Amino acid sequence: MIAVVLKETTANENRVAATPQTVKDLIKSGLTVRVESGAGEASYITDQDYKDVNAEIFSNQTSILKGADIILKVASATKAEIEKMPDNAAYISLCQTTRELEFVKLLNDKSITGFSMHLIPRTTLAQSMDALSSQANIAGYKSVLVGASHLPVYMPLLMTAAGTIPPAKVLILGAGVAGLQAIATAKRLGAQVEAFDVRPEVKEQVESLGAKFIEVESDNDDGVGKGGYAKETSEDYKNRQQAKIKEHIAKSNLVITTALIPGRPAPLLIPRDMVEGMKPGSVIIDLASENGGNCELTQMGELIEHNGVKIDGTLNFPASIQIHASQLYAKNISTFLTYMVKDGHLNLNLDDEIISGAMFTHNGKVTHELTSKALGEQ
Amino acid sequence: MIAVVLKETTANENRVAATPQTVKDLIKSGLTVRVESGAGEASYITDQDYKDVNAEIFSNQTSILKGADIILKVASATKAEIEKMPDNAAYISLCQTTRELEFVKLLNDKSITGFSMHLIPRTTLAQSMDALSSQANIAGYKSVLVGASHLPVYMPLLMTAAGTIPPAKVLILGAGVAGLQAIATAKRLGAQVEAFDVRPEVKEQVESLGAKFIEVESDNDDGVGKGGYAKETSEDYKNRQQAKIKEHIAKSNLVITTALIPGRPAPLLIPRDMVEGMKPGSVIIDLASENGGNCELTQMGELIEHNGVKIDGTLNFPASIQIHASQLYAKNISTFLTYMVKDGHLNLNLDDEIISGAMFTHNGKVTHELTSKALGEQ
Amino acid sequence: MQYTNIAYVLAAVLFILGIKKLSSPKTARTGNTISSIGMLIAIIATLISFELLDFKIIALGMIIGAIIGAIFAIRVEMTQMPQMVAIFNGFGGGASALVAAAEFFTKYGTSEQTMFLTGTIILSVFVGTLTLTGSFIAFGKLQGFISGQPIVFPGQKILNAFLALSLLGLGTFVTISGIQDLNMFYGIIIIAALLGVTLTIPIGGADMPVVISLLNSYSGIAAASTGFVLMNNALIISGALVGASGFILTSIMCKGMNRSLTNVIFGAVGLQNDSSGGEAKQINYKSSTTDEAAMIMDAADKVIIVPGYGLAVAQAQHAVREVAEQLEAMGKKVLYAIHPVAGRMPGHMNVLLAEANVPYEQLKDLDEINSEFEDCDVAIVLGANDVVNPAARHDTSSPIYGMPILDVDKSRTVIINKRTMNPGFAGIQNELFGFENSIMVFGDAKEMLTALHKDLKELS
Amino acid sequence: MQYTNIAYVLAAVLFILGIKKLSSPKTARTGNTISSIGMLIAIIATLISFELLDFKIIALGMIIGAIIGAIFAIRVEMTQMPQMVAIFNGFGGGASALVAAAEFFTKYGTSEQTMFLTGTIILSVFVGTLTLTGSFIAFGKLQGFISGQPIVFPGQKILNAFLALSLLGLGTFVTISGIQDLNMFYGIIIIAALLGVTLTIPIGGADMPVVISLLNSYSGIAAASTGFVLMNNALIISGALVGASGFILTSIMCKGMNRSLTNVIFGAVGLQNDSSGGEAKQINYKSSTTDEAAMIMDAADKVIIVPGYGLAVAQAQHAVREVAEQLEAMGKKVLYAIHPVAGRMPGHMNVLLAEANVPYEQLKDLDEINSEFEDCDVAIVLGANDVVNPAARHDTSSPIYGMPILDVDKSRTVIINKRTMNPGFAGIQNELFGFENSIMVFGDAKEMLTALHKDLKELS
Amino acid sequence: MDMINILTVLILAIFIGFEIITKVPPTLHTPLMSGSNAISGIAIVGAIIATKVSGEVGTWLGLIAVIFATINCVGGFMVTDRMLKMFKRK
Amino acid sequence: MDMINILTVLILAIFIGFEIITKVPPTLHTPLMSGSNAISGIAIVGAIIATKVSGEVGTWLGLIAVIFATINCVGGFMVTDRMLKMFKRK
Ligand SMILES: NC(=O)c1ccc[n+]([C@@H]2O[C@H](COP(=O)([O-])OP(=O)(O)OC[C@H]3O[C@@H](n4cnc5c(N)ncnc54)[C@H](OP(=O)(O)O)[C@@H]3O)[C@@H](O)[C@H]2O)c1
Ligand SMILES: NC(=O)c1ccc[n+]([C@@H]2O[C@H](COP(=O)([O-])OP(=O)(O)OC[C@H]3O[C@@H](n4cnc5c(N)ncnc54)[C@H](OP(=O)(O)O)[C@@H]3O)[C@@H](O)[C@H]2O)c1
Ligand SMILES: NC(=O)c1ccc[n+]([C@@H]2O[C@H](COP(=O)([O-])OP(=O)(O)OC[C@H]3O[C@@H](n4cnc5c(N)ncnc54)[C@H](O)[C@@H]3O)[C@@H](O)[C@H]2O)c1
Ligand SMILES: NC(=O)c1ccc[n+]([C@@H]2O[C@H](COP(=O)([O-])OP(=O)(O)OC[C@H]3O[C@@H](n4cnc5c(N)ncnc54)[C@H](O)[C@@H]3O)[C@@H](O)[C@H]2O)c1
Repeated sequence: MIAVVLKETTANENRVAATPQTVKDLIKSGLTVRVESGAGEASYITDQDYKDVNAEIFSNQTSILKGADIILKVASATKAEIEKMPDNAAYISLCQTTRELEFVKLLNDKSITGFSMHLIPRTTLAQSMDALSSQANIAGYKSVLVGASHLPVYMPLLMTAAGTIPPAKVLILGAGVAGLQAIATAKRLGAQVEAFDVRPEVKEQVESLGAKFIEVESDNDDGVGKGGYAKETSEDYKNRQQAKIKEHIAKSNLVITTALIPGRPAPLLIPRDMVEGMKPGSVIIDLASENGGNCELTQMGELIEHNGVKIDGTLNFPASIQIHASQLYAKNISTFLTYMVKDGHLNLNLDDEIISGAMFTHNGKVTHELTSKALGEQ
Repeated sequence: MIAVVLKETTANENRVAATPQTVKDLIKSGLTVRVESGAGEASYITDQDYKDVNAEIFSNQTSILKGADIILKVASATKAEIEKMPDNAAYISLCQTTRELEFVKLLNDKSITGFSMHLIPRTTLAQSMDALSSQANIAGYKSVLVGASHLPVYMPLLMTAAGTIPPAKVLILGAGVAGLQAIATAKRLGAQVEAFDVRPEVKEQVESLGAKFIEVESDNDDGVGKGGYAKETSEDYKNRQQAKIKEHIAKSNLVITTALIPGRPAPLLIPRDMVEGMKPGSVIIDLASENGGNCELTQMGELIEHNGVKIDGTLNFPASIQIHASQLYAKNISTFLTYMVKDGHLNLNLDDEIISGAMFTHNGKVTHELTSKALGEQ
Repeated sequence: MQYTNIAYVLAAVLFILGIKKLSSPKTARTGNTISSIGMLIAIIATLISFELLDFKIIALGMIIGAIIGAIFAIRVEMTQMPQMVAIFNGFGGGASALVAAAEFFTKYGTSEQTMFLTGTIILSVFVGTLTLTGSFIAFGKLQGFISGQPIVFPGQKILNAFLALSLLGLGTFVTISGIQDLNMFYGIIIIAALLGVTLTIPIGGADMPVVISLLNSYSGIAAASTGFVLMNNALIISGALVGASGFILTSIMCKGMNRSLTNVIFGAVGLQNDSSGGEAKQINYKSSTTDEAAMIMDAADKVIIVPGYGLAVAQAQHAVREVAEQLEAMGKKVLYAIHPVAGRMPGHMNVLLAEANVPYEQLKDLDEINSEFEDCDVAIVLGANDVVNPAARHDTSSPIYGMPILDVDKSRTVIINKRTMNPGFAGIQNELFGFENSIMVFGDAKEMLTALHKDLKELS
Repeated sequence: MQYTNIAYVLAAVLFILGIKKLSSPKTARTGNTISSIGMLIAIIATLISFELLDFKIIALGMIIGAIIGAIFAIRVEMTQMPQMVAIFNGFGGGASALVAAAEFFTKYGTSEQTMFLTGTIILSVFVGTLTLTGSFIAFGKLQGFISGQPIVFPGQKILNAFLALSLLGLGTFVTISGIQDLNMFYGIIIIAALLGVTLTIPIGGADMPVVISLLNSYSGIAAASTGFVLMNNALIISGALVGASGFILTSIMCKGMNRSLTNVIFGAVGLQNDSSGGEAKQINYKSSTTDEAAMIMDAADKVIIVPGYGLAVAQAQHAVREVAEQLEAMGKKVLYAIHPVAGRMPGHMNVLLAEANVPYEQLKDLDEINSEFEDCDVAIVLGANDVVNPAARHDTSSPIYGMPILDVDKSRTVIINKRTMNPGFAGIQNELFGFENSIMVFGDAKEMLTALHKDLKELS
Repeated sequence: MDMINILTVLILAIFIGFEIITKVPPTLHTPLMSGSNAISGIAIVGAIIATKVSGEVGTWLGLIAVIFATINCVGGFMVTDRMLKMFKRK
Repeated sequence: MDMINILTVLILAIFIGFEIITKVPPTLHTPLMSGSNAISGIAIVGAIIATKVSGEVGTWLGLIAVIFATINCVGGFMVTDRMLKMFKRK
């Protein structure tokens, strides 16, 4: 069975879907591995490095894809690439199927079995395949570095001969994987960190990193227990949440937003007026910009300034820590792949939660529900 | 007596020589303070902020300088500015008099008494006026943030489901103020930090920040005690130092160089071959680039890549943390100025080590020895 | 006579030293030897002093006793130690009672039967008999001859009170009036024997050690009062020593088990038995204190620390480093086992431990550490749960089946700290907690580690 | 007689309890009261038991003694306490010797003069007299009547050995042979008196406390042997108690001062006197241990921690946080005073303390903290030097004159930790170390703080 | 006087008993109990005396007492030693 | 027997003396010394007895001894108390 690692073509996509280490693992599990020449370059991996672990190097995309059984990528494949893929092949990348509908259709038209690393279920067992975690973790880390570099102020407290510098105030909205790592990194740099998330169990996790959790009083006058969570997203709760965030955001130097509800556009947490209530020189890093942004003013992929507040909508932070991002992503993919491979062949056990969960097209059908719903709505 | 705060005109110079707080202090010590309109803008200080503390705002440079007694700046004054200054006025900025000879001559021609914050002696007493310290400290901090942002790898150790990420290795060459702060910041981010400096007493200081000091064995076969320090800069010692640095540099992900000998061009610590011995994806931040750089390949003010190694020669890091840089610099200046002012007038006690130390022109003479030597050589 | 007494004083001094040394693990064995030498000296001195003793009878008695004692002591399994102590103790109490009784029969009706003598004899007989029967019941319970469960019946307390009061009344009456009737003396013996039974029977297995310790103290009192009967310094000092130290030991044990001493004395203990069972129905675990954990770690050469989410919740990163440093100062090898998914975000444990300045070299990831557990004396699991759940290895039905885990169960002893028996993130029970070599130490991780640190320091 | 003895036993028990309580700061005062009640009971019991006593003489003696004792006790200044203790102790030893002597003169030549009696009398007279003269010399040295410096002369040790041996020889001879000649008795007294002087005179002021403690132990021995003379339980028990506890206390003190006990007993101490002088010639400082520091801090309400470069060198950031947390757990207010140039780079202390997770709210900069020292009980300076040098305030010739400093000297007590008396960065001496309210605790900051933490825990 | 002395001795011994056990770790509770229990076998001294001084009844009661007390002593010390052996480091 | 008892008492008392002082903080050294020193004033009991039982010389030596011992007791206890007052928290 032949696995193909393509070179990424998207701008700034420095990652690669396999490293020499994972190529070794794949070969060990019975696959033949072809790598497109230059695929690892942006991650400082040479063709020779791949050759050393017995991968075959192809410089022509048409020939590398000929007879391919599984195609591995980071970003979604382009139309040109898909056209060169054999029918009924398998394909894995880190794609957001509910948004990239054109791409899904193209794959489906060729009856390609598509897997998205985005769709790997977040179960205990699948953690070593959870590319979302491994990449969001990098995003959280990097967002703080970038945010701190944007800031016109120091992060830590410093008492010096020329006066005392107070610590920067950092606010993290959404404390998933990215948010938690952002908290940890900002804490490391000495900032005063606060965080907010709608899931109440996150409070303990935020505090386990030494940061403060912003609590929005939940309605205990109009009935606790009446379906707890549902209640909490009530209009009233949302208003109180807004007020609370506004109050804290006005005092913050750096705001990092990571709020996301899977498969839906990012929730709007920072409307224009909140931005205008911030101090000049403050910075917002919107990690959700890819999904529309948590801030009203975010422009996807752009760094803008509004009333002295920098709003950074940079996409794809992980690609800027490419060596480790590639290493982790490749490991996620190879774990997933070897999990599916039995005796050198793909063993698509559709009862398996992980396999069926990650699959979005198969035998000419769109198997992922939300995606097919989105296609239908289109 | 009238003190004038000019707006900076150099590109990227976001700092300002006085903040509302220091304006207050100056007024309290009997001065009249004039601020050029927009001077604080880049540091997020509005004209109104200055007005609120009773500074006079002028939008015309000619009129603001008319009758000025002391002119305060960050970067060296331009020819145009100097021409508008009254003769015999006093002038303070953060200038490198041994290199900016044209500028010194212009001032001297107008009999202006020039002070450079660069020349404030590093005595215990003068520490609150030591702008070199306050700004170098920022440079050390920011250099790590920038370096970490350049890196294609994580700084801290992480053990995750997709594998273990080793901590980045950071090497600091020259452990003065900037170097020490760089060590502290890199440690905070979780890197493994090593440092080197020629001054042996620095070892303890490096270790007091939890980093490792790279020791170059000093010659004990060819006579210890025979004038210790002089001995250590011997050719032989230099060679051993080079070998040692080369060995460590090859393993480092991030190198930050801050080595400097006052009044001289920066020592060359990283020749081309060392750079070529580094791993692709490594980063060098050369804080000494202004003085010629500690790395042979550094290009002043530029970020270049050589064999996969990024070499950052960015100038003026402090100006990118402008709020705090201004705050500290302004405080340094105001402390120095109020130290010199008696009853609303400059009291130039030339026996005072700090005053005479910081002065470089006075009554039409270049009083700073190294500077007048440099002028003579020209 | 002079020399005998000097020998007695010497024996007493050796007993004092012996007990002192017994209270520290380092010197305990020496202490026991010292005490036994003291005993030998006392016996020899006694034998020599009474030249006309009937050596045959004495030798006979001592040989029989020694054989029985030795057989018991050698044969007994380690797990049966407590009941052994109980039964030996009973014999000691019995001996005191017998000696006093012998003296009673000799002096009975003679002019030597003073009030003081009668009083001390009765005290000695009463306490000795109570010790004898009480100890036997304790033995029976622990050995399984009698149900280990508390045996309770209505009116138990009233019965006890009645027995105690009648004993007191009878004793006082007999002492003051001088004994009129041998039946009264027998009555006292019978009531004391009964009281020994009724006081011990309601106590559950878990609380037995406290009771044995108390009975031990009683046998000291019996010996001391026999000493008064015979006006013998050796018995008085040693008995008082044992009585007092046993009493203190009892209260220390009570404190350790969160019981009040009066409860134990008045037989109200053991009504609830909390050392097994608990929230997790199927898992039968052993729970202990930080002192015990410290003792176990003191004896270890290699300790592996397994941090989990709970350590982060407790913000115990500094506390754990302190404990590790203490262990290293005690000459042990210390490693940290970092599971890739411990905590709630990738690298959670790294962030935590880096903050506390734990050296990177000590942190080992799953692959490196799993081979280290085999020759590890103690693995200490701090607020981790799923990442050490052996179900992942063998239970195909478990939601975590297939996840690589830290094989802490391979190490000699596993000490597990968490607050409750509640499950972790995956929401499943952890059979590890019930393993033979596992010990639970409940509590917040920070508090537990702080206490552990203190206890370790005391041992070093 | 029976009741008298019961009273004596009671008194002895009270003494035991009293001394026990004296060894913890919380109960010390109660302990002293308990002891004094014990004494009262013993005295009253004695007075009652000898019905035919000449009350007038006794009352006279007691009134005179009480007045003298009370006047001394009330008048004495706090700084003169040690010499007071010395002189009281001397009187106690003298009293024992006198009682023994009285008994000697009464029994001399009668049939009652047994070997035992003679032996105990001589022991009591010898030790009592030695205590008397030794204590007076100690008093004289501390009070300044005699030079506080060690007085040494050639052959001193030989003289001491000669005196001790002749005393031993004479005593043994007299005891065994029975006294032949009153002169021998006087001879013993004279030699003992001499020995008291020669043993004490070579000891320097700093070591005096150890000597006083030893003499205290001797006076207990004297009382105990007088007890044997009179066959009196009260004296025996109390004397033995004081003798033994005094001896232990002496060795504890020796350990605290890094002296060996034999050195003290054989008069070899005090030849080097390191508690003043040292490297820094002009500065006369007091040096102490962490126990003492812990005691002082225990009594404080507000503690300000002043970190400096030395704290960073020692990497003691975690240790200092632990101490601070312990202090807070003890209910004290704790602040950190951060001098802007402490350390070797701007913000050095911030980096350090942030690593140890010290809450930002506790860090106060110069302007905020300087007003806080006035009502601060203890300022503890950890490896800081220049930033607390008062010369910056007043000594215009100092290179640091004019630098704002932390006014630690305004707080009630300043505890300063550094390794030596060496100067800091600026290379100048620091007069603060010699201030009245300053105490130096030498050692590496991390080790010192670890020890301090332990000591604080023990107090709480 | 004799009586008083004996009482004094008793009281002092109790004091010592209270003092010498300060803070014993729980693992040592059982050995300590067992060890001090063996000491209460001092009743053997009384038993030996009883065989002689307490007449015929005494001899027999004394014999039983000797057996009992010996069991207590011998068994107690041995069992304690066995327990403590386990505490030895490997 | 009497002698032995007294010896026993002595030994036990010494033991207690050793036991009761465990770890005293240095600040308490002086008060502890002073307090136990006051107890050695128990010689007053001997002194009182001496005035009576030791004849004429005894009376006078005893009187001096009473004075001495009283100074020791009264002064010792008072001075200790004064010292300890200082330890009181404000
Ligand atoms: N690392 C990641 O990226 C990541 C992300 C998401 C989920 N997860 C999951 O999280 C789990 C991590 O495993 P784990 O073993 O670290 O944690 P865990 O299985 O969640 O167990 C943590 C245990 O700590 C105890 N605990 C909580 N607070 C405590 C305190 N203050 N003191 C002492 N104990 C305390 C809890 O028991 P008590 O309540 O009884 O005290 C709990 O059983 C795995 O299931 C993993 O799949 C990991
Ligand atoms: N902050 C800055 O930016 C900066 C930069 C350059 C210079 N300085 C200068 O540095 C000085 C800072 O003042 P400072 O009070 O922090 O430091 P300092 O005056 O240098 O005193 C530090 C003291 O710490 C002691 N020490 C060293 N190692 C120790 C250890 N392991 N344990 C305990 N004590 C130890 C040393 O005494 P022993 O050797 O006796 O132990 C020394 O006297 C000022 O003079 C300042 O002007 C500051
Ligand atoms: N820009 C990049 O380079 C990059 C890289 C990786 C991930 N990301 C993005 O970062 C974000 C976070 O990723 P993740 O893995 O941490 O996701 P996640 O699902 O783990 O975390 C999202 C968190 O947001 C919270 N949330 C949802 N609605 C909220 C609301 N209204 N208010 C507050 N909190 C709310 C959720 O409870 C959850 O904790 C996603 O948008 C992801 O696409 C960006
Ligand atoms: N780029 C910027 O934005 C920026 C801002 C501030 C300062 N700086 C520069 O940073 C540098 C350091 O500033 P600083 O205040 O820390 O200076 P400093 O004088 O305090 O430190 C320089 C250190 O370099 C050491 N050194 C000298 N020669 C060396 C050699 N051959 N090898 C190793 N070490 C050597 C010295 O011993 C000294 O410790 C200077 O070049 C300064 O101009 C740059």
